[in-house]
Amino acid sequence: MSGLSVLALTGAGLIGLGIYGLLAHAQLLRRVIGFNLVGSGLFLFFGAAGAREMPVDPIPQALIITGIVVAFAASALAVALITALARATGRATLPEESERS
Amino acid sequence: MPEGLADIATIVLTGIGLVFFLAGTVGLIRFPDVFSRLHALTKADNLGLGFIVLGAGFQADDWTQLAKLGLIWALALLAAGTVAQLVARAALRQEGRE
Amino acid sequence: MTLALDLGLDLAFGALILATALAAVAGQGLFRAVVFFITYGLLLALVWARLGAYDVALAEGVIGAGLTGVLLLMAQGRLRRADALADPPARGKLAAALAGASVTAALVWAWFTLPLPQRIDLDAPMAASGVENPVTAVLLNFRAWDTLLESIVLLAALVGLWMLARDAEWRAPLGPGFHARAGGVLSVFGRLLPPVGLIYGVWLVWAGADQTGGAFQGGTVLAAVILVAMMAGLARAPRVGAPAWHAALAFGPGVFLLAGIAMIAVGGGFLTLPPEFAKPVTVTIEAALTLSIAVTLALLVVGPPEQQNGGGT
Amino acid sequence: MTFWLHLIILGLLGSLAGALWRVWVGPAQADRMMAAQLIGTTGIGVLVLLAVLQDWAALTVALALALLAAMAAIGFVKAASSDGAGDPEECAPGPTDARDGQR
Repeated sequence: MSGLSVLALTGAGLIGLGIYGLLAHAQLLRRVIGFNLVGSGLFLFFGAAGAREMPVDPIPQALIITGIVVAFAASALAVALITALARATGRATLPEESERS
Repeated sequence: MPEGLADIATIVLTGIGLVFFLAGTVGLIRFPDVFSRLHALTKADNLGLGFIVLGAGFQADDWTQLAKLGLIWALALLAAGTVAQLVARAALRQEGRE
Repeated sequence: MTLALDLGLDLAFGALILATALAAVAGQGLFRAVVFFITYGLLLALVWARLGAYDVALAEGVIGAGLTGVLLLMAQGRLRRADALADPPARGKLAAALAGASVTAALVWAWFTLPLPQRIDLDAPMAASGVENPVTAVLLNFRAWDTLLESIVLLAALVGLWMLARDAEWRAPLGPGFHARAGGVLSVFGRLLPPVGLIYGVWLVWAGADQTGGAFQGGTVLAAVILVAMMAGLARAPRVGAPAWHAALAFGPGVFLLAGIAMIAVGGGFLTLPPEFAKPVTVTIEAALTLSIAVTLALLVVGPPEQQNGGGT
Repeated sequence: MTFWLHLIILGLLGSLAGALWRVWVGPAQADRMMAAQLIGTTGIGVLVLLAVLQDWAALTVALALALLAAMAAIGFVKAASSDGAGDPEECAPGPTDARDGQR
């Protein structure tokens, strides 16, 4: 197994961890973290695929850079929504199943 | 400087740098309270980075690389000093609140 | 021997990254999760450098470890002040773990079985792109549509964020109204850092035509510099509607669009750069885009307009 | 030489793992933050060595990280101050501190 495979599999593992965090947590800020783990794991998987031949393929690199910036903008918007929710209702968690109308 | 000597300098200096980093981490793990941990760490890791940067400098091919290395260390020192001061104060004010 | 060590290094990086990600996902407590996520961003930058993707490492380091860190830490502080720090234990763990594990398993299968896609040969188009850094050529020339639309998406995210302001606070300055003790450590740091950061950010854009760097990488560094200056109380956060700031936000996408249209006039077609104009046009768009990216990202971290309750000295 | 640099990088990563343990156990927020700071400095060291080992372009990344090494910690002290925008050095008891005491 090559070092590149190690990093690609790391990326795959990060996506799994991110999905777990996204689904299991009720606290919304932790869901943002999960979302970011999924995104960066995907980038790593993609980037490792582009690094199988040297020099590293610039097309994935360019797409990943724009992806990182867009993921950040999405996170900033999500965080602003969460803080607005917290200011309005005093909570930053999703309602429990039983509380939903 | 002959190749061999530069390599020896790099090996020795990066080795010393690693020792400082390890010492800083041991301090971070073993010291009993927040403020002594802060103290252990800011000194150790900056000296460590200094030696690593010096060691890398012996392998540099031109002056711009040396200049970048120097700048990296200077910026890291500035950041560490600022952070140590600010976080210590924040910790002082937070005590009892958490 | 060295080959084994090479693999060892990759294994160590992979293990550390997975450990920090696991710690950020599992475990109780928001603050700890946030700090782990910051270290995760830093480690990821190291991995990108390890892969030889230095442009990505630069963007990930600045955004992952710097900007996202500030964003999440400040959000944690805001939730604390709104008494909304409650972090209920994870629920439906088994189903969530199964979902995550199955996606991971599918990707592992894909990595080892799917064929290597044909690599696009960039040697010939690179000669006509006018720049030496292939990442810059892809961003601003070969895939200029993507980049143009992305700069507009960034702007849309910022406008969406501003829309979350309360009516009564609409006229207030953006963000929590940073302040710092005059002559204190933070103020001094805020004075020392921006000049260096400014030079470095501009150099990244300039050098980005031929080596590591470019509009996005330089823009993220400059965003961080603006943010440090604001947090140190050196620069005031603007209000929504401040003309100079609006101009800075629209400058990049605007110049990009105009340059794209101008290319039709010189015979290239929208956003299609003829080789003889490629270099100057690329550098012009990059410079304009850098300014807009820097301001947009900084304001995204600062947040919507907010009434400051006291302490605004 | 390459052999030695690999060893040093592995050593630095080991030291980094130790700091991660402190992020996990805390107990104070300042503990976690300082450990993250140490991780940042260690990461810069790793990048400097990767520059020697692989390509000097890694120095550009190390420089960016050094430039922004203090950002997260500044965000932390801002968030930890009573109004979320302050500076821990402003110790004169102002209106914000009084409000803080009431909680």
